Amino acid sequence: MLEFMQQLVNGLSLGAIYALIALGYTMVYGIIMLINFAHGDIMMVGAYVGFFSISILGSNIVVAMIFAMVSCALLGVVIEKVAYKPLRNSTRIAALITAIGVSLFLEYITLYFLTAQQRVYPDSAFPLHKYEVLGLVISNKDIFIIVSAVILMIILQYIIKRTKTGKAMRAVSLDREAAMLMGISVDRIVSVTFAIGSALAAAAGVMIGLYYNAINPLMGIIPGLKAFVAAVLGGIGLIPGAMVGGFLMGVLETLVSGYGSSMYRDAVAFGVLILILLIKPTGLFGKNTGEKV
Amino acid sequence: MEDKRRRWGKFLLEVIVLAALFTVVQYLIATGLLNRYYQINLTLMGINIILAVSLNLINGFTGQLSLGHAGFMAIGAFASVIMTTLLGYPFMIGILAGMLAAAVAGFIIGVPTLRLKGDYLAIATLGFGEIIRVVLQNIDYIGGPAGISGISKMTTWPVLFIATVITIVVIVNMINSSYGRAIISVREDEIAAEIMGVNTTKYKVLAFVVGAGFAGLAGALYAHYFYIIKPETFNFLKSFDILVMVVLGGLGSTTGAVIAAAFITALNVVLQEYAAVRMIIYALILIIVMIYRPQGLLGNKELTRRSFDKIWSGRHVSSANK
Amino acid sequence: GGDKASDKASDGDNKVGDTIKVGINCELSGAVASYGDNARNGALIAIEEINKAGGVLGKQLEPLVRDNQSKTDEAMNVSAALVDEGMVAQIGPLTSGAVAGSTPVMMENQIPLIAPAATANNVTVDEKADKVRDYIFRMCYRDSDQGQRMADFAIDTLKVKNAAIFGSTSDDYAKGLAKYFQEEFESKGGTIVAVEGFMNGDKEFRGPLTKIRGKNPEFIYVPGYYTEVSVLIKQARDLGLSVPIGGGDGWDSPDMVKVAGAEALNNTYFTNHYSVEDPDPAIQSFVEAYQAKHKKAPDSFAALGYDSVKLLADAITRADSADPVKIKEALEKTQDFTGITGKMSIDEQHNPVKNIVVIEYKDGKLVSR
Amino acid sequence: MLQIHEIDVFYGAIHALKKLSLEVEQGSIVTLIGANGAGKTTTLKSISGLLRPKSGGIMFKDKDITKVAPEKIVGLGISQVPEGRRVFPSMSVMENMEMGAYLRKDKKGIEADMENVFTRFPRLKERRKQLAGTLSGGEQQMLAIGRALMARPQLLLMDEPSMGLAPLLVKEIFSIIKDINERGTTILLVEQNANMALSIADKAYVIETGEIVLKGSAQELMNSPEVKKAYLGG
Amino acid sequence: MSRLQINNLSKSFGGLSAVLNFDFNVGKQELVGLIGPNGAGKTTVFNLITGVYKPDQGTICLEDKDITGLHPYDICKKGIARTFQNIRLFNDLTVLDNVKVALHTDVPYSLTTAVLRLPTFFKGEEQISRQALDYLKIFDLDKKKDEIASNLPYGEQRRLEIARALATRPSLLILDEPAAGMNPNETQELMKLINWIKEEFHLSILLIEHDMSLVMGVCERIYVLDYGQIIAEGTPQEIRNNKRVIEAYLGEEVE
Ligand SMILES: Nc1ncnc2c1ncn2[C@@H]1O[C@H](COP(=O)(O)OP(=O)(O)OP(=O)(O)O)[C@@H](O)[C@H]1O
Ligand SMILES: Nc1ncnc2c1ncn2[C@@H]1O[C@H](COP(=O)(O)OP(=O)(O)OP(=O)(O)O)[C@@H](O)[C@H]1O
Ligand SMILES: [Mg+2]
Ligand SMILES: [Mg+2]
Repeated sequence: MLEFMQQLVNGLSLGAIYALIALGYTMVYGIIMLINFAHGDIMMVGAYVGFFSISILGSNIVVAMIFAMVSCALLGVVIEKVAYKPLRNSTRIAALITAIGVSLFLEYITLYFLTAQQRVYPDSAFPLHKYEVLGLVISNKDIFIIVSAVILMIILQYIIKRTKTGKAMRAVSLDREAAMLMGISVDRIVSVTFAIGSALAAAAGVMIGLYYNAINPLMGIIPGLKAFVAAVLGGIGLIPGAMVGGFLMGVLETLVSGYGSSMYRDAVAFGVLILILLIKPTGLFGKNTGEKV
Repeated sequence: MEDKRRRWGKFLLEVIVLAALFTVVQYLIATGLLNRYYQINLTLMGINIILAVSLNLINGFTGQLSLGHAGFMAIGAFASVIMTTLLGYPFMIGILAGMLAAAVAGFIIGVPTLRLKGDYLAIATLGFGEIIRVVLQNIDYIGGPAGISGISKMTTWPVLFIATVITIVVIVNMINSSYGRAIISVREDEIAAEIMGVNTTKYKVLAFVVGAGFAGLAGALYAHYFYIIKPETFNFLKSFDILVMVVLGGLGSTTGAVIAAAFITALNVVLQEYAAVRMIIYALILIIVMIYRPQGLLGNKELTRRSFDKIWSGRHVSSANK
Repeated sequence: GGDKASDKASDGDNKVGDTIKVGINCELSGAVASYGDNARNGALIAIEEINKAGGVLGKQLEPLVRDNQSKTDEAMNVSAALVDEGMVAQIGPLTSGAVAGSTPVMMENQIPLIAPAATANNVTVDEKADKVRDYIFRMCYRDSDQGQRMADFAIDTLKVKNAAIFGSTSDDYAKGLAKYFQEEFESKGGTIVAVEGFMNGDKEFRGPLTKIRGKNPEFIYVPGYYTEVSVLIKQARDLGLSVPIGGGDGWDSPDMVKVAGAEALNNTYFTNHYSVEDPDPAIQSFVEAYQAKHKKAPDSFAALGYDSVKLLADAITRADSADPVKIKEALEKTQDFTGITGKMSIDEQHNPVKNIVVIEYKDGKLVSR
Repeated sequence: MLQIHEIDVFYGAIHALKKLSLEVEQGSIVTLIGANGAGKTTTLKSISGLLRPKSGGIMFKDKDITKVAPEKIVGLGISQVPEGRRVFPSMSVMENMEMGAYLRKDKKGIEADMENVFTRFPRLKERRKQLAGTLSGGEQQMLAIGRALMARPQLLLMDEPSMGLAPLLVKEIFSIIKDINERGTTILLVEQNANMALSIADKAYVIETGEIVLKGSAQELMNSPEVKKAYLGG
Repeated sequence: MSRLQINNLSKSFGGLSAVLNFDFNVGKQELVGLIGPNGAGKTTVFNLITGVYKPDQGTICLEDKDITGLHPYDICKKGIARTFQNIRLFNDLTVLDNVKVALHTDVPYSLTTAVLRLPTFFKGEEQISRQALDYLKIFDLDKKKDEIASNLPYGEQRRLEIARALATRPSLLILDEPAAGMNPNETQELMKLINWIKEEFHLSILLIEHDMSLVMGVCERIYVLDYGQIIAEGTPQEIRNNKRVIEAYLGEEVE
């Protein structure tokens, strides 16, 4: 029982990381229907910006976090303007390929300038404290990352459901031309979307840096993929979906490696995901509205 | 009658062109004018063409976004090597076993997942691709993550050439028939297709199974050229590589898939010397091509003799005007 | 690569130009780009040193650096291209799989390959045909050497009776180490209580660690590379697993201390060739040169890349010729070559015979045992 | 109020509008009738800025809006009920209406206008929480009109508002159009249902393959034999 | 014996009953209209008949055979074809290929024959092309056979949709607002066409339409639906004068 509880805690903190990346992912995804494969790589850039501001500028983690979020927001906006905007009226799959291109570009431009070597976040940036509660080991980092994921989800959900900009985002996602006829500036809304999505990615990147200490130029690929899966699992474009999808992935992976065989971790995790999709073909939270004929 | 003669004429011409291509390359190889390096890339090109053309059947013609093609390639590769290297059967049996195993896998995976739509299907196929890889990695009989090495090289130019031609011919003939139109109608509008009497599930599965089978063929050819196969080679990034070729060529264009596969293989050759910046240049080329040709190099059109004629006559006119 | 045409024209007769071309076929992109990156850095430092000292046989070494994208097929492709450009020997690739991919081309063209870090036993020997692969050499230990050494150490020195294995399953290196560790450990009467695995690139190990914790092992063997192991050890200690942990030369990197922290690393041991903290002047001058150029201490890939080039240069000098076949013969005859990773001879199976040291982390410092 | 001066609009190589000119006076209802594919929708899209004329110009209240962005044009007081309704399918009826008032800041006024729309279309009130995508065709059309009204436009462009509506509703919609107009909104109405359109319009234009072929007061056109023959089914 | 017989059909979405206890029949070669206010449930009825939606209760029989709950493609093969309220053509295909897809219900060659390009294949293809062209001719679309469907003007797209539906060789054709977006002249053309194909192909036709000139002009019998239930049934004359219908739908008497 204790071991199970511990596994659950482990799973939740891993899931929180997936959730954090998935939030930004699903946001961009839901609003411009772009599978932004570069999202994980923006997270990587965020991790590096955070690293350099801590290790070179000597800033504390709050400043580093803000710095990373702002620079990635800008980066996201620039990427959108340069690479995705020209493809707004093309097929989604064309944009997907461009996103793969952007992803490779970010990875290898970083690799070129910063080499393939990993960088190590100084441990002093966010010293670890362990707590033992009834035999469960939990650290301040676990708590920090889980709480941030939940708070960010609530904020995002509020923005999208309640604010005018959020509603405009949804309108743009549903019918761009009709949105223009409402007086919505599509360019502005898409930029805002990318800025928020990329800032979230950067936040996740810095947290990963703090949490696992080591970062490298290819660190975004796998978490990016898993976050994408989490986002789809929860239901495309649904903020709570991304969150729950992320946590579910984390817990699932941890339990599989804890109780089954760690070698089959990814296979079982993917298998369960496929099973869930077969039962709920539009993801956990996706409404099966179907198409009105 | 007229029609029949034209048909035979066209067929004969195609046979002659192909035979000529085959003979020239065979001659170059036999005389050593085409060294090992170019032979490797020629082989890669053929394999990539098979992969792209078969994935195009699923993604381009049927309109079902599949991200697990490398998984089928893996099954083809391992099944064929089990037959040849581990059990000692001839290469031909290995190839057939590879294709069959991949097609069966395509069926098993296709039947449940093809009910999913769009990105949900993409995720499910991606997941299956990864499951295949992980499972292969955990089977000790085929070497686990280290895979199988010491596979003898049996993929010769004639084998490669025939396999590539068969893949293209089968898929093109299939598409240009009533069955192909049914497949395309699924892409165009699934509900309308059902209402018109097309059993969409059946055709999706058909396309998926045929596509997977040819991916298996590519896998078998690959395994018997590159001496070693590891499950890791067939991860999701490999699936993306194939997808890139398909989209670059133009979804739903077989000639586009062929050209893009050849183009990307050649690009790799050209960029090899620039090790440090190779991937950066590749990424930029991808982005730029998609921005300027979002529908792919050929869109969903085919490059036919007629379009050659058009280009030719166009040039002819303009030069005459000068 | 400038005048390829002229090289091609003289294919076959290994003409001696004004430089000696050394192929460097490394993983510079893709999954294990960091291994290739380090090995290339090490190799290039060696070449620079040699050239500064006047080259080999009066000629400069010319490195031809190519990226095999961490793929076995690209490794073969790159080798073919390098053959085409007239290399006399190849350094790399790093992983056993990629070396296996490259092998047929090297054998066909009779050009020697020195693998800095390919540890699988069958890299240099075709086990099925029971034949040595003529042109393939390596700089590192075989999996069996390291796995057995650590098992011996655990039982004989640490006096443990049971152990858990938690290694990378995505590369043959770690799998090999785990396999030989288990064989030796069990043959000496020890019990393996748990076998778990992780993937390269993972950052989360607490699931299996919690499971291992439940089995109460006295020792944990963690073969893999420092990129994962450092995080893994940290998480293990966080979960209260304080038993000794052991591993192989993949641990060798200054990042271990940076990521895991000195405290977590106490009571951990790994098998290696040398120690960067060894006062030997050859080692120290290499470490300095590397540090100056790359702003960090070298890891084992860098050291092995460096030694591979040095061994090659040594062989060319001994052969008094840059002819690949002659180089191969000289390589086979290597006796007591002193590199920074130790003094070694090449045995009949093309493996280096060199000492294995067990190194212990003590408060962040490396101590030979 | 609105002057279109000799605009040329292309879709790729297709020349959809050829030197088309048109004028809408303040406070009037102007209708543009024509067969399928004549270019009616294209005209409205050009006014709203969704399409850019290659040449010619569009003036709204003496301001050149030819190159103004669509969202700015809405801000200037031009709203559109687009062809095919184009409601936001997975937003509720209420949210759709809120989007109509996107550029407005007066909370009170917005609420009042929403009540107005609901009194006009009680059906929408009934379904205000339903997702717009699941509404029937007619319900969606009502929503599209209601949504456009939420912007409190000075000039309302309507693209075939009667398409797909039950006869009762068609009548209702036309009376609503009249009503809206009487309360001060200028209207440019595109219709297939020429009979109805001419009966409420002040002025009318007939468009054929991208060109205005006839114009005049609605009364004149209603009596013109050509129009009768081609568009009134007489 | 009637061609289509529906008993006690119901369908609800969430809490909303879109169709409730619906009884209905269409005779052989009869032309029946289904009208009613927007949102009354007419299209839903069509979706239930063609298998796009599965009914909550009730039965649908074609020629006395129960077809309730079958897949759309099976229902098509049993002889029901339809058009859609929002045109759904195969947009990227040519006009000719749109019709050829519909002819897929009965392919004169096997897949293997097609792949091997045996003579049967060429013969079969010729036959399919000929048939498809025949259908296009009826709708005056044969000159546009190589045009991409989405490039056709609206009216022609509507006609192509009907041609495509006919090509599945139905015994019952159902049309959802075929005159939507057509001007009075085009509508009159369409009326003639509907009458003509009914005779030519011995069809039963069921249509939804809001254009009263068309409904009153061609239908032999009309059902009126409101809130998912039938409120009236009868000849055009009867319907036109029915109080409830006027109240709920027509607004005032139609001249
Ligand atoms: N997106 C487009 N691409 C290419 N051609 C187009 C496009 N939209 C419209 N057209 C063409 O431009 C012409 C005018 O079309 P438009 O939609 O303005 O006609 P309309 O008068 O509104 O017709 P309808 O009554 O059918 O709505 C037509 O010939 C049409 O085929
Ligand atoms: N998939 C669905 N989900 C939820 N509600 C639906 C769905 N399809 C239809 N409805 C509802 O069922 C009712 C009937 O819709 P239907 O489309 O059948 O109307 P209709 O009679 O065809 O109207 P119109 O003449 O406007 O096309 C409407 O209120 C509609 O909102
Ligand atoms: Mg229009
Ligand atoms: Mg309807």
